[in-house]
Amino acid sequence: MSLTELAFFALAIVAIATGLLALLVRELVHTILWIGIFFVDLAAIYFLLEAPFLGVLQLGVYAGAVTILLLFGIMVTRKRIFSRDAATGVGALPIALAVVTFIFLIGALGQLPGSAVPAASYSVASLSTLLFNTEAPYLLLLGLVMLAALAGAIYLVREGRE
Amino acid sequence: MSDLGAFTAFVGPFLPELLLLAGALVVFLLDVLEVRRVELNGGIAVAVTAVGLLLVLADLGVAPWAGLALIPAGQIDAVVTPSSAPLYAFTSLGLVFQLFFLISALLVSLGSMSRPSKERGGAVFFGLVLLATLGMMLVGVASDLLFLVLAIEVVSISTYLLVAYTRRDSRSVEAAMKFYIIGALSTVLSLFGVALLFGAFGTTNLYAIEGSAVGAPTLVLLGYGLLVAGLAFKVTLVPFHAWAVDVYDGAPHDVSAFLAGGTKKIGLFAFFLVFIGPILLARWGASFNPLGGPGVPIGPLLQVLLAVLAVVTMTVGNLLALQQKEIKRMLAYSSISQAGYMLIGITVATAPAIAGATLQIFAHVILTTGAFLVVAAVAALGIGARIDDWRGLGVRRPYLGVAFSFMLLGLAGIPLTVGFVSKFVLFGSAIQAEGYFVWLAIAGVLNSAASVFYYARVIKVMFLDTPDPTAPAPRPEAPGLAFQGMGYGRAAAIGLVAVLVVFFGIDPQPMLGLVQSAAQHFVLVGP
Amino acid sequence: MTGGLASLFGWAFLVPLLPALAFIVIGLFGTRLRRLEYGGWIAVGAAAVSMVLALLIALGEMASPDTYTSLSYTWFSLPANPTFPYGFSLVIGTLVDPISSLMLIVVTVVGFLVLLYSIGYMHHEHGLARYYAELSLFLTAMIGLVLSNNLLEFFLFWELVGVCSYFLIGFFYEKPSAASAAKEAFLITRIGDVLFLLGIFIFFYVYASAGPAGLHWASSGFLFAYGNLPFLAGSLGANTPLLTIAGLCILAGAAGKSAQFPLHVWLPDAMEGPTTVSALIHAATMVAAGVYLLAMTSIFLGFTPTDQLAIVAIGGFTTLFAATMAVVHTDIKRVIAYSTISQLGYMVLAVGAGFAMVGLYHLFTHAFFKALLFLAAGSVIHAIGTQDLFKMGGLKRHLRVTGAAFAIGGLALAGIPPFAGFWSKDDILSSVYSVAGSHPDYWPFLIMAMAAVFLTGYYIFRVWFLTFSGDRIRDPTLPTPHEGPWVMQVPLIVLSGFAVGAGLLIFLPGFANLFLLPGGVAALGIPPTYGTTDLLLSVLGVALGGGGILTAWALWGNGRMVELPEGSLWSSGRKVLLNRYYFKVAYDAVGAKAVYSVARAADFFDQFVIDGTVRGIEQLFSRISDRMRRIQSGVVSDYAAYVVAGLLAVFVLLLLVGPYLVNWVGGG
Amino acid sequence: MTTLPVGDFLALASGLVAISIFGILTRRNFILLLIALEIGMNAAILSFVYFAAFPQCVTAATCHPLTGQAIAVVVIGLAATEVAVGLAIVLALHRIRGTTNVAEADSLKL
Repeated sequence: MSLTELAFFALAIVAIATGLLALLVRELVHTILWIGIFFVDLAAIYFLLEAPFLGVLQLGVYAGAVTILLLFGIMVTRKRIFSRDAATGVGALPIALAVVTFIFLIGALGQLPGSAVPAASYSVASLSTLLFNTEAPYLLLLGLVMLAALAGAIYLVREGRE
Repeated sequence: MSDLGAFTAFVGPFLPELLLLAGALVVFLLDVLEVRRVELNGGIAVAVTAVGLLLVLADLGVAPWAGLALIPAGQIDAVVTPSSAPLYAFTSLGLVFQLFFLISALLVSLGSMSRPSKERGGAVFFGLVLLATLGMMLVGVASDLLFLVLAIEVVSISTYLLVAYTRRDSRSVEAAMKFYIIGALSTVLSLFGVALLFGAFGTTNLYAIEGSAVGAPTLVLLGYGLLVAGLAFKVTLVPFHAWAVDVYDGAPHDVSAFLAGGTKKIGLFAFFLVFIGPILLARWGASFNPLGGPGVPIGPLLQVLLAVLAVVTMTVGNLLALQQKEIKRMLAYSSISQAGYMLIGITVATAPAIAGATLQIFAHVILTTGAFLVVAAVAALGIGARIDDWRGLGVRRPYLGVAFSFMLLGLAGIPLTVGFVSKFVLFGSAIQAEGYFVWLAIAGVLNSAASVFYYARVIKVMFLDTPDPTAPAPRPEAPGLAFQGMGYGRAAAIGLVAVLVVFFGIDPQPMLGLVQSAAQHFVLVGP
Repeated sequence: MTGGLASLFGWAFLVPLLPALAFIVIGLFGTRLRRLEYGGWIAVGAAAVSMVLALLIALGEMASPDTYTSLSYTWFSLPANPTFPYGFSLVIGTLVDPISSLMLIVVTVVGFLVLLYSIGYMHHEHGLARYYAELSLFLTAMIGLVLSNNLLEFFLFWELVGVCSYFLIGFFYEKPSAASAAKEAFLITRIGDVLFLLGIFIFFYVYASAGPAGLHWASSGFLFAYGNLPFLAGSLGANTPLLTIAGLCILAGAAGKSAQFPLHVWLPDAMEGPTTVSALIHAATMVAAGVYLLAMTSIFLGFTPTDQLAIVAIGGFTTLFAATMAVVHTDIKRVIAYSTISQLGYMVLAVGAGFAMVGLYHLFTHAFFKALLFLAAGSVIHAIGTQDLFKMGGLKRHLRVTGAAFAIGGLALAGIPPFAGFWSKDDILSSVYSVAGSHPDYWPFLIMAMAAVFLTGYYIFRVWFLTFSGDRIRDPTLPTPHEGPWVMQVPLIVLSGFAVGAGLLIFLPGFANLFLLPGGVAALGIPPTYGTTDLLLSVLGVALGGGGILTAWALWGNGRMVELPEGSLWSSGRKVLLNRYYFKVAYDAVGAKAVYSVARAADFFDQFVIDGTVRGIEQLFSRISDRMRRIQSGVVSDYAAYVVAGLLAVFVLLLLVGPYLVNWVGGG
Repeated sequence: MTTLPVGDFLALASGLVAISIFGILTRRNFILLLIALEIGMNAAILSFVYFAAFPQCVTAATCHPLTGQAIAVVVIGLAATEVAVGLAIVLALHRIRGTTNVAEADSLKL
């Protein structure tokens, strides 16, 4: 087992564990903590896959912005920040559905041959050329998504006068 | 100068889309400038969609003003080599769908133009409708999976917020919440599906995908399976449909019209784009069978899957529609079952079937948009949402009653309405395709025969039943509005639908010609 | 002369168009046309012109019987090209041939007379504009059905006819029983309709995939005039399972419309509609459409032997089954309704045994005398305002025209020569008898039909004696009866004329041509047996019918009921008791309890088993639907679970089940 | 440079998707649902990044070795926008219903 694989395993186990913990802990603020670690862990995997720009982006957008956004969400909707979420019974059916999905995906995909060879010739410049040249329409579309989100979300959240 | 020429050549074909964007921005800008008049905002929306409609008609070359066409003739249905595969491409089928999307947006804008808006002159409403329409238009030109998903996302985000537009109404916000969660889950599924396909083919481009060989069939099949599930959310296929009923029910009526009549169709067009190609590519994965036994190609496998979904969807939708007591939920289930009919065309995937499904989609665009607009008009009159509350409506408000009857008859597929023509071509094409598709046609016919019952019941209630004398008198939302309390815009939109339903029911030939040539080109060169 | 009349065929589309125009005019302005009886006279006028045109067309057919595609219009089409290998087109139009012109006579004559009668009969009702509009629409649909030139067009009009029937049965919608009867009729006939549509599609598929070859119906497109796929009759005579299923589906459609066992339950309840509607729709025309369909199908598509036996069985059984129920009912309209079911059974029996022409012959004569019976009953109801037979009696002195008309109708129904029913019923019995030798399976059903002849004579004259004989009305609270206005009497007299003479028309030169299909019949080897009789069988038939009448006379004649103890019993406060009493008397007097126990059993079976099954199916559907409705819990997590479950189902279908399914269905 | 087998990687991606589904199906707090959705989104993003270096992409005529990463950048933006919209909806819901529990918002049913 190569060093890359070993590192990947470690990071993968952390990702799975923190992802599960984020959803299972009763204290919502702890959830934010775990999901923050989860995001950072994924950033590490990006670095491992030799996609450092994405790793940085992951750290900035997810571990930074999204986590803070979620924390704000909790703060605004709770009277006391450190209060426990009401216990919710977990039915057998949802767990079964999730597990079966997992088994299905693993069963169908786990045996695939081949492996990825991280790109040797990597530069942020070539990535940006790609993004702003041939794949510029993606960015334009993303801009439209954000425009709609901006206009609508502001309207929805604002304490508007009737 | 030449730069300008090149720029015009690049931007020109997108003039309708740019108009929509400009319209949305102007509406938002006016809101910021505190110019808040619903007639103005609605007028802008109606104007840009109407101009867009005329331009698309010109591009299709079917209008007298075809000289205005902005897309060079050679670019429509151009044969694309996989190696140069672009992110977007103009197909005549896509343009026909753009036409449908614009019709739906135009009807909705017209229908809500004179609604007594309490919320800042409806600026956000019309702005989001225009943005959503823009997203729909871009779905119409997509030829790349990620482009498609992003364009759908433009529509989704706009419509999540549109559903919550009446933000003080807890039903509206609750509907938005459900819509958002199921929608975001579907986005996750579609994106994961696109990622798997990207892994299998090394590209997200539809032309390039169809030009490649299948290396890892399981990856491809799981990718397509995830895409089916993700897109089925928009198309409201059973069992991905449950959100739709609650959302159509809880959303503001005009938004329900837009959702059921308009945005649902982008999912169907996405099905066209994504699945027709693989279905027609018989050579793909010719020996696939994970559990051993004789191998089968991927195309027929997808067909079987879609066939099952189609039959389940139409049957379950109809059975549930039979039971509904509320008009909006009845229409919602009816819309779900109609999606099953349309899926037949995609399953069969011959040119006649594509033409039939496209016609059926056209019929459904105008009929459903119109029907929900009638619901909106009736609600504005202060009449309740239960079918029983509509007793005697046809006698008291003949304009609404007659128009709604036309729409219901059209949905039921009664002759002399556009719904009959579309079902005839659709089911007929399935029979022509022979094999098990005949059973799809039979299932469709039986279902539409059964559906007549719940459509006819509403007509009977409106015209033959007398209103409950103990019910409180209706309290119109805005008593002063012209034209039986509807306002000119809404009355015009409803009247327009009723006229179109009958016009294309009696003389469907122009529509048939358009759809036939589009379907033909789609089969020959489409992605 | 011939050429002159045949050139009229091009105008055949006017026959349905005139009532359609009347429908539009009355629908739009009817409520303002108070002076024209809310549009009633417009409807009558349109129907009269249609009738004249129809009679002229029939005369033309008598002179030169043939099939004429008089109008054929390609409504819409997708032309064929490489990606549209067959193209698509829907051709609609009118088609005039001998049997459709025969049906035209029935529909327009009865339609006109019933509309005329309605002017007097319905005068006091509310919603007359709606009534006349719906009746005109019904006429349009029924004529359109008869003139259809392909099976799809036929089906569309067939559905429209059903919708009109639904609206007209529910005409008195304030009455809950009327509303529920309308719903029941709609639901039950829909079961038949859906199966019928399925049958059309299977036929279509079988013929379409059988490849090109040609018979003349293909060119005129009796099935779908559909792309360039020709449709052929007789090219697939084999008893394939698929064709048998298609035939059974068509039979189900016909049974639903023609109220044959076990889909007959709606017809007696449909009597909640106005009597005129019962006369036109539920006696003469719409219910006959099922027989017409069977006849058309048997001629142009052909039934397999299995289908034929099924049709014979259903028809033969229904004759007796319905007749036994007619024996016990005390409502004048319901007795006639059961009688209609029974008579339709005769027609179905004939068609099934391979004598479509004979079935149509009976359809023709039956339409007139059954409409006559209904209108006469309507005249009685109009005069005294009750439908209860045991309250009537002695009406012959007050209602001379009606009494005579009812008697003529009854004699025709009972099959007494020379009245109309004799000729056609005799033909049915003798023609079925003629093939019973080679089809021993048919024997029990022939015997049932013979037994029903006796019951027919009995029950219809039981009605006559209870209603008209005797010297006074049993229920003294009823008003003094008087005949209706001339608009009601004229139809009775005209229809009486038909009830006497319609059967004799067969001897009119050329009239027999209307039962002919040149080429078509000969090609299929169906012998034109009308007019041929087996003397012994005729005598037996008349004896049975006459015996029934005599039995009725012996039991009920001369108002025999009324000679029973009087006095306090007549007081109006004890009506309920009175009715029961008479019922009891009826039992004792009959003495032939056997008939009644059979009848009771049939009635019980009808009410609890058949009706119960229908209700049960209805409940099952609503229960399934209700269960599924509960899926819509309102909790979004559940919806997400459905999405995931759906995703898993997609995976299973694609990866595990799909390959087997694809191999099974043959890859499309 | 060493390589990473596709099976190993897909095991992680499948696990993340399954966790996401588990969260969406069982959690009732809207914020937790958002987090679950983000985990799913990250699985997709991760797949794009990984597959960018997968042989199929390397050999495909139209594929730039960085296409997958470019797509991932776009999808990260998309996911972040979705979270923002979700938060707007949760705030609106909280303002009206006083709760962020999605199971309590079930007035639309049957």
